[in-house]
Amino acid sequence: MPGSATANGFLLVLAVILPFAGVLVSLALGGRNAERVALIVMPAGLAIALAIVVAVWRTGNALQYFVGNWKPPLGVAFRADGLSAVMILTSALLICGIGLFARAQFSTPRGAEARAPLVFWTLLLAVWGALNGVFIGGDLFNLYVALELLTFAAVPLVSLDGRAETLAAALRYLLFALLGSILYLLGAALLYGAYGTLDIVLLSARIHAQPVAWAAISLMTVGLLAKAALYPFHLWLPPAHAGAPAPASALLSGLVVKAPFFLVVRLWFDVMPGMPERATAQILGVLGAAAIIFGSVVALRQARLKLLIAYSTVAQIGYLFLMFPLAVRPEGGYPWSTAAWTGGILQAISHAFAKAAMFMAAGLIAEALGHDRIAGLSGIGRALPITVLAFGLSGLSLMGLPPSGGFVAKAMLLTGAVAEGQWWWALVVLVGGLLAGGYVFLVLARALGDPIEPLRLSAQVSRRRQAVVMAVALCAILLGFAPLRPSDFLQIGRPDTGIVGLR
Amino acid sequence: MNAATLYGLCSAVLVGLGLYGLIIHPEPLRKILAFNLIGGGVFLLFGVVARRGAAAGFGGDPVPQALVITGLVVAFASTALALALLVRLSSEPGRANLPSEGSGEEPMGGGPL
Amino acid sequence: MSLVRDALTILAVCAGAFFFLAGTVGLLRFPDALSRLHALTKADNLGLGLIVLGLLLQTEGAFPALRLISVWLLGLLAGATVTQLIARAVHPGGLHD
Amino acid sequence: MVFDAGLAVLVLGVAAWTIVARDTFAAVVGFIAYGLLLALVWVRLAAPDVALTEAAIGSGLTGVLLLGASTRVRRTKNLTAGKEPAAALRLAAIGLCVMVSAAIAVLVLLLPEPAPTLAAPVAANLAATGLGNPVTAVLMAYRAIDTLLEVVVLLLALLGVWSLAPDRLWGGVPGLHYRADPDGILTFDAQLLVPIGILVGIHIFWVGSVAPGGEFQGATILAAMWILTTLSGLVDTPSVSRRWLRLLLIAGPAVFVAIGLAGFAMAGAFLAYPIEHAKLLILIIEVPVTLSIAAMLALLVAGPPERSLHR
Repeated sequence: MPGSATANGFLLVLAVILPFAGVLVSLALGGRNAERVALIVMPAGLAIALAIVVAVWRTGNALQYFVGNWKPPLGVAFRADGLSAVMILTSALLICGIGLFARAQFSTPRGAEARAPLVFWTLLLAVWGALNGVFIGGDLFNLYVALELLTFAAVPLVSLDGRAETLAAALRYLLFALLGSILYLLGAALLYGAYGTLDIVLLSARIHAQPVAWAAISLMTVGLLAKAALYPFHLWLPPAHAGAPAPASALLSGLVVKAPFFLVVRLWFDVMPGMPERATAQILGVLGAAAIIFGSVVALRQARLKLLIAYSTVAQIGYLFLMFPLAVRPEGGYPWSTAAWTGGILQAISHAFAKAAMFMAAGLIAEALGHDRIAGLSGIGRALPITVLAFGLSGLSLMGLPPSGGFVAKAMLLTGAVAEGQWWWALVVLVGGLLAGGYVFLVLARALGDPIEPLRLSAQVSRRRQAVVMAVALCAILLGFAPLRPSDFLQIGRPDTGIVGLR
Repeated sequence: MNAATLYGLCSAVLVGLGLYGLIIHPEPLRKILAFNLIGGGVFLLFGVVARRGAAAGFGGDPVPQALVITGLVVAFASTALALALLVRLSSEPGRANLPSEGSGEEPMGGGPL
Repeated sequence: MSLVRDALTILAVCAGAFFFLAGTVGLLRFPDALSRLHALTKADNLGLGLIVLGLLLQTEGAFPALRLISVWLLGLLAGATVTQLIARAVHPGGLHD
Repeated sequence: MVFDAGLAVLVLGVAAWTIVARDTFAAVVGFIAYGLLLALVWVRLAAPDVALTEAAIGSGLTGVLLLGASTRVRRTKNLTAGKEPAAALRLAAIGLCVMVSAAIAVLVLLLPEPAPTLAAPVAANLAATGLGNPVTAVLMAYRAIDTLLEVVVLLLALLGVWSLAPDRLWGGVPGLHYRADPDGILTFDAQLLVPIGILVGIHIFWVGSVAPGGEFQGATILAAMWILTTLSGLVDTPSVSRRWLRLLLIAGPAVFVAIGLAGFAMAGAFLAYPIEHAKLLILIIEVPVTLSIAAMLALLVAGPPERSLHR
């Protein structure tokens, strides 16, 4: 049975409702108030996120809340285990950083209300609420609604500048997301038909290795992969993420694509713990490996900085899926006590910070130069030293060099590969790191080189914005001091009777 | 075979038909139409599940029925946004279709979408 | 008594269904838009009217009967509107100029 | 059973026609018929609430959207000029789709007997919600959080549609302008039908607590009346930055959230209702939610701002 509601569970409701309340107030008041509301919600939301982390950490148990006091299967539960809490905190920190960064770009002019700022600030909050909904949702249909919220908040951000290319990119993104939703919903219908509930905890107790369960989980996984842009579903990502305004790109690449990945983790390790076979998990690993190689090689060939970073996202998403072949049915212990499981989660978090910092740095560079052609970057290192340094630091994390969160994550994936005797994944991680080194170096070499003619900046970039980018990049670096072992915090609230083989 | 099973098979065929339309039609409008067709099939599957769960004096399990109502509204919202994007895109000069899969930097061939 | 009522209902509904069928055949077979509209409106008005009439015999109480009649009236209104609009789209200036 | 088999064949036939039709407009008309037939299927599956929703939103409003888009896309550019898919692709697609259909069909046949159901707990707790319609009880009580988030989904979709306006037209009027023709049939229609339609919409919403109907179905009819008045040119769509319009749009979700939060104090949980006031509180939520949804649906059909106010 799903147990009982915990004290502090109301924090979960606030984490979802507060950002959406902000959306409502922003729309009602309009004009400059949208930005003001966002700036008020940001610290409050961060405080809620911290409170959730503290509550999970102090009790050593997952938070649970039954909305309307209706227990599952009739009602909908919100749950936050260690994994949810970490993701909630990551989102809160990153959204505050992106919000501070975006102030200069999306300030509302005095007088009439302007389109882009109103849309950006309201949708920033909407993305936040939807992400929190995904991270704490305990019911697969409620999670579907949260995923749709995320899509509707993310798609307009892609086409915020209204150019034809970005409109096309937004439309394609939406079509892929629709495909994902339909597959997910089909799986949910089958699960309800077979087991009479969509609550994750109840399902995990009722589900068996039956064709219906397999088909449902496969359909949902494929749908989520389309939304997460895992190779070969990556086609929509580069134009969408590269075409959006820099703060929106940071939001999309850093956080939005992590939500479907998070749900794949939920499906595989919470809904059907112990059920997946190693052979099936190898498929996800192969797709991840293909994404790493393909994304990195294509990134190397890009002429524009933002596209390069977007293709790097395609590659870095691949790493996330290497955790599945390594954590499913490990030689000993639970999936979540393996190094690879923790490594995968850590990769999601450190990539969030690193990629957000990189997109914001690229945005500042493009603003200063008036373009983002890599060939024309010469001399920018002297003009914007802090920005270029932040770019380099985030690059460390993408390459997997110490000290950085990316290093710890990839080292743990390597450890997992060795421990499980699946050395081929280790090879992929190493080659991916080399290729990432290639494309980061490509940019840095240009940026630090001497310009042929004196550099003329088309716009001044404020020091404050550069500092924000630096702070976000430093978060990715600080994660490098996480211990190189399975995290205790991430294991809070994991089911401990999950392995079918051990039951 | 009872009516619920019959409509269950019907929903399976609807999903296949919609999928076919999704793959072979290059125009975005027809793709959106195909999505709605598949959606109809998936919702119908929920309806079949609901009908099979008839009990307690109800002709069907009310929970999946309510889920379908929520799903229909969400599907309408997606269609509205997709069509608005499409209309706006088609009013841009020189853009009639989604850019082909191999636009410039993209070395890959096209998938179904 | 109820037997007579049932028989009348069946008769009316069948007649209504026949008009719908005839209207549909007309819609498919007639050569141009205006004659197709002509066929369609017959089906709408008469067919629906007869079916509603047949069902009226089966209702108990005023409220369901009122509902059925309003269904027929609204159907008539919608049919008339659409016919007008389509006819105008076919002949924007009217038939005589 | 014979009727069901015939209906299923008809649904499949219309669906197939929608897919293979060459003309996009014809395909859209096929889709509307498909939606109406599905509504009949929902009646056969003992789901009258869903039938109403399918007919109103799934077929009606979606159909209006698709018709509008298909004419506007065709007017500006011939989209059907795309190349024909190769025969090999067609065959591969057919193979894939047959396999998918077959797999789902097998899974349908494999669903367990007796089917798991939540009908019993829904019925057992119905009294605590004060409602007579179990589907409304699921939407407004047991899974009210889904419904709340769904209203926000509509709001975000509307914001997304509005965001497609060019910068200079922000604060402008959505959609095309329709000239009023005082002797036109649409004007006559709007004047005659709109009051009736509003009554029907309110009726459908009102009976939703005990009988098939509810806020989404009622709101769709109200939205249709709104669309009819703008189509006839009698009343123009309001500018997107009108304060009253913004308040109308957020009123529903805002009251929903407010009463949800009040649930903390009144009944000890978010979106919980004290038993003695449950029916009243649900009604207080539903009235503004219905109005907000009606406005959102109508504005989603109207599209992004396309005309500036000063003209």
